[in-house]
Amino acid sequence: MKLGFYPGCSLEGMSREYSDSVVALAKRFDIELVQIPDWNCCGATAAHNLNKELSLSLPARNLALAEKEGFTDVVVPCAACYSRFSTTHHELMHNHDLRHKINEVMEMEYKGTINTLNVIQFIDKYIIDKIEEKIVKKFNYKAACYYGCLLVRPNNILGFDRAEDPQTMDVVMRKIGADSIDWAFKTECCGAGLSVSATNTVARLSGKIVDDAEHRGAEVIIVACPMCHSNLDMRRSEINKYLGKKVTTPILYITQALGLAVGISEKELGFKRHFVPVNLPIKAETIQKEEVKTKKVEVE
Amino acid sequence: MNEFEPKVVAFVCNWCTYAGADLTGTSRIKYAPNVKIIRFPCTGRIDFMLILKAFAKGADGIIISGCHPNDCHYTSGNFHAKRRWMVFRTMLDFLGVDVNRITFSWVSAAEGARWAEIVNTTVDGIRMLGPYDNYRKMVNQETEVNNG
Amino acid sequence: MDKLRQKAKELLSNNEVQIVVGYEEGTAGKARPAFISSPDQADALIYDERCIHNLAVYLTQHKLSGNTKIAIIASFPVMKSIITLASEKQLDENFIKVIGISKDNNIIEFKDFADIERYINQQDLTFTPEELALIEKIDAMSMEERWEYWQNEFSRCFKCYACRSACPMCYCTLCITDFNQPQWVSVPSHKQGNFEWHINRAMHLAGRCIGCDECSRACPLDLPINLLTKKLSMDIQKQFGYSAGQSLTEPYALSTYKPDDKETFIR
Amino acid sequence: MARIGVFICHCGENISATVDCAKVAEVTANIPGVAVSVDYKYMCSDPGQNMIKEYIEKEKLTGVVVAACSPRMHEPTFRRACGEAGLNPFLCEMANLREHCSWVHDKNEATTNKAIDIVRTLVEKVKRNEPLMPIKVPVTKTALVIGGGVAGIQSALDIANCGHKVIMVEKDPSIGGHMSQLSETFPTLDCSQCILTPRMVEVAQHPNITLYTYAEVESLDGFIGNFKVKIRKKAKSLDEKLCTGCGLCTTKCPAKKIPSEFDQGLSNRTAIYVPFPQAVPNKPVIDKEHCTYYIKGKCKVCEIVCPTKAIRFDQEDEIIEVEVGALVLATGFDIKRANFFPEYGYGKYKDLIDGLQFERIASASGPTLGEIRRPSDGQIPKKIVFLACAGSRDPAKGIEYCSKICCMYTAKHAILYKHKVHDGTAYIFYMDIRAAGKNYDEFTRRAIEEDGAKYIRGRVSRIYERDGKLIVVGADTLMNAKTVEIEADMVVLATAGVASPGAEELAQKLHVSYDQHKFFAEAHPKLRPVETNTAGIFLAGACQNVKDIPESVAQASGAAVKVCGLFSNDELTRDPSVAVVNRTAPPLFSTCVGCFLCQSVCPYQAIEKEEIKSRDGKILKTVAFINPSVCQGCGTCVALCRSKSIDILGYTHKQVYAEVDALLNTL
Repeated sequence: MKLGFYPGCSLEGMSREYSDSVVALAKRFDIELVQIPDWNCCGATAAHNLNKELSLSLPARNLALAEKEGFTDVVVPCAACYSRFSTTHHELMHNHDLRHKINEVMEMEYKGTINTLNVIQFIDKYIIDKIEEKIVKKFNYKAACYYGCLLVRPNNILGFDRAEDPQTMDVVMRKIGADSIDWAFKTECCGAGLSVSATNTVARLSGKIVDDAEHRGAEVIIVACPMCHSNLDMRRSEINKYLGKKVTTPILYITQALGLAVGISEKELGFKRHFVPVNLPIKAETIQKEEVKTKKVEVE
Repeated sequence: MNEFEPKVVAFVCNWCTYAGADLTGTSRIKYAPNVKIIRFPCTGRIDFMLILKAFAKGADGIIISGCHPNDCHYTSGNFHAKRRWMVFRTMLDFLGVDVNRITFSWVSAAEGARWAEIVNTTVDGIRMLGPYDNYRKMVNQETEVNNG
Repeated sequence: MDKLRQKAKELLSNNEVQIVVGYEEGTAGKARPAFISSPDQADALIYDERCIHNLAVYLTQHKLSGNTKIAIIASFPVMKSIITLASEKQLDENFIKVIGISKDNNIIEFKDFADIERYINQQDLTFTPEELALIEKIDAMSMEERWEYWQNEFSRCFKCYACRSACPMCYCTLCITDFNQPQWVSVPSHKQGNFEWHINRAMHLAGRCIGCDECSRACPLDLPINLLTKKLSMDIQKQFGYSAGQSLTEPYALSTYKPDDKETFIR
Repeated sequence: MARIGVFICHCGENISATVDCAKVAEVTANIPGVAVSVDYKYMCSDPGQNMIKEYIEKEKLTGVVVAACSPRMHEPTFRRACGEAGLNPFLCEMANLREHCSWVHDKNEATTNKAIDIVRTLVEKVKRNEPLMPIKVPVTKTALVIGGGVAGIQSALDIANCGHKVIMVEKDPSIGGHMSQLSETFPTLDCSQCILTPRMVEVAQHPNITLYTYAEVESLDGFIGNFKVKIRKKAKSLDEKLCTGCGLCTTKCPAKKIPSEFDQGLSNRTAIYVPFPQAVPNKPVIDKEHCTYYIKGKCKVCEIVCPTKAIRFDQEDEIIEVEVGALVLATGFDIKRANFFPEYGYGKYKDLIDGLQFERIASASGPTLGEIRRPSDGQIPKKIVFLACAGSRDPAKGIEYCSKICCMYTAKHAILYKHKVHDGTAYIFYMDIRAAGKNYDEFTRRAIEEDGAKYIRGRVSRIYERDGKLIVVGADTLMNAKTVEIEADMVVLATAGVASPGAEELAQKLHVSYDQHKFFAEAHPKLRPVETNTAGIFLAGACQNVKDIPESVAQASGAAVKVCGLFSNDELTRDPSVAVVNRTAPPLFSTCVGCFLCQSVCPYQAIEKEEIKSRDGKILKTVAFINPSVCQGCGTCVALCRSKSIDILGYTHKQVYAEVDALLNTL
């Protein structure tokens, strides 16, 4: 099966491991993620603070391109891109004049047939049902699922999960054997774009997140957004400075966690690119694929 | 070449939709002036022949609206009306009448904004469909008695 | 056939009824309705596949109804018509004797209307493949095609109202076509007038038509107007699970409702 | 030849701003049959009405069209005026130029043309109007009050004291409503029950009041002055005549772990129970859902211990039918619970409670006997946070409106807390302090100044539990939106007030309209705040929108006056637009063929058989007859009748046909 794929800047740059793990995971389930040809920047946080038309035209062009390629589902792993894509689709579908205007601006027509999927939705739709039989190593860790802001907000536009206390990621994680904990910072702000400009703010915001997760005994924090990842991972030294203690809880992309579970190598998943070393305690109970298969047969 | 302005007649019940349309007014929500309202005590009172007459007299579209199920001021008028419309709509469709020119809706006394929305979408819809020439042709043709 | 005549004779001679409504030889090898008022005329009675007129139409005519007791030769459609008329309080059970004719041409004695109701419900009441095909043919057309099709058909109608006179369910003493305050149906038989008339006829028979097709048979121009009522009968049966001519007690489909009637078009 | 007068109202600027009234007058003057067409600034004013009257006399008008506001607004006004001028009121119609034209369209030709068309339509209708005579119907001088809260109690007592019979229906085992749950009341801090219970007792003892507790309205038929109500008396499993209310059964009942509704789940009750000590009537009911006997088929302890043998396990619900002339709806309100707030933990934190629960905790008769102790461990909270506007004024929560009572009761809570926990700190997050009311602002000032409640203007984004504390994260908008974090021992949400659970269903049973929030709708937001759109049914208290006690009581008395006003007549005049079966010359007599298919469409069973007999009594024809005092004029039979033998006065075939004609002829 072929699905549309929009990596966006982060996944090409600092979060290449995210991109790699998404693609690798998809491949494991015989799904080919095909990049939208000639895709451009989604505008992210910058554009819509400056110029509405621009902030809509940029994603609209990508959507139109995807449409032209004949895709219906497009996987957009970066939460910011996902948010811009969804918002654009929503705005254009609810305002005909605007749609015409934007179509003129980009000299292409977006009909509105594209269905943007964030990584969790992608997993939920194409992978989760088939995952059990592919698990080779249970991901049996205490995990804190961190959704951040853009994955579930604005809820009325995304219509994805519960804005305040989302669950989809937790469900996925439990499927692969994780014990996803109930904690308070699932959707708190990590500092996002301030990552570079106001590191101390990021340290404070992300610090609280990391601290609460650790406080509640999480062995790993699971994310689905490059921004969240870099703030919780790359800014760990600042975080630790703010917290005045050394927190070593690693940050994994959900696709990396799933990747591990279905036996994709750490190398392939790009663990080495993390700042906080990912050395999860070795826990026993590794199942052989065959066993699973035979088990299945018995069941049937 | 002046643009086509749809003529739309609305048959509404006094207790819900008429009151709803009043609320549209009191809330100063604007809508297309193409629609003109005729007031009935209840949707149950609306005779299917009036719909044909409206078309015959030159309407391009028709709105029929009353109380939401269970909200009928007369408890069941709208339920009876609903059945009638179901049958009548089948009839019109079978005869090749464009049923998309008839909007059936429930609009309560509290749904002023909704009334405006119903009117506007209907008028837009009719504007796209254009004037109801088929019916006009049928009405305007010379009397011709054909002896088989 | 002799049985039939025999029956008629005895009914008339012991004055159980004053008139027997049945069929007799008509012109051009056709059968026509017969009104037998004395035993010696009874031999004129016939019954065969040519006897297709829905005799029930005569039951509501003032000339006949009243104090005269009538016996009627009832084919299956006639029985259904009788049930519908009775459910609409148009027939007095004490004045009508129904001599049923089964599909295989045997005489059936009916005690009362309830008896007929019982008999009807033992028969196969589903629409025939032929009937369904006819409707499907039109349903398959595009809206424009349907419009053209009917406009064509109606353009030939010249409002002789034979369809009205032939239909047992069209028993109004003053039809709305006779009103001019207001003028519900335009008088001339131009397309609009015809269109309005046929819609009215169909809507007034919606859920009441028992499907004898007498209307189109009576039509001098063979307009397929029976399809209009048939379409509605099918629709009403599908939507509300009700069909005419099968129950004396069940309320009329359009004068009752279920809160959960499923429609798809109301906003 | 018709002589119609057309009177076009400017409604100040409301119509004339977008509609060229002069032009409308000019054009409509030329409509055949129009004798005079004039426009004027305020038709509904005295001069305006007098002008109409003068023209009626001067021009010998046979009909009047007033082109002004909605007929739902002023039709009675102008019909009365016409009546006074000797013209049958029903020869007057209104063309709705304001709500349906000037207010919803821009100023341009199209709008004026539409106005003209509307007037023309109504002119054509009026030409065909018939003079009608109002129908007189008797009035049953008994009122039904639904709901036994403070509003219902007030209405019932007022009506009863005017000498009319009152039937009160309360769904719970006791009357008293929410007010009986409150600790103290603002702004005077007097004990809620102390002022309420005497009234409750008065209701129970009043000779004119029949009280049905543990009962609900099953159905309503009829119309103003002549309602028929079916009431379901739920089985109490008790013979009330024998029961002395000694309460022995409630002490012996083995099923003791049922969360008490009265204490908002903060304490437990038994399966056979009296909701609270001062309950009226003070006799127990058995809660079948939780009673061991009804569940397992054995127990009957209460029956054994009952000294008067009053327990009746075999008792069944009883449906009684009463006839009343008017209804007062006083079904009150409900509040959102903590589980409505995902950002505050979906109600999973024990020490995060709602306002009503705090009332119970603060109440001397409550689960903690008035000591402020937190539910989880019974500790006395040293830091308590109150959230005003929890859900209210929050479109994201679907509740745009202000719940109105929260600002005041939150201030009260803070005061009560400080009076009981002197070394404690009370924080209050608020949006605005809305304390409009006699001595209200003084009260909130007192909370701030005397009792030192710490008011923080800002909202709370999240509350989560950590190490036995509730971490409240909010913003202080007066400290340029600085984030505030408070480690609280207990949090009280002043949750939004909402319509009571059964409101929609009841509204549908009674055919009264309700708003999008399921609060019952008043007939006019300003001028008819206690009437509903259904004649003879009135509103009292929080079932219309959340109200505090003084407001509820005031409206309750208002509703009572409306009822008494209605009962001051022996007869009512009813709108004569009812359905009639036509009559024609013999031998037809009527075009009705007597198929009686119309009988089953009539929602009011108003259609009967009528036999037309000859002089010698011979039945010539059986036709339908519609009882005018039962018919409500919906017209469903009219549209059903194939032979068009039924017509509805005021909306006759001729009239509506002419309307369609006129409306489109010129479009």
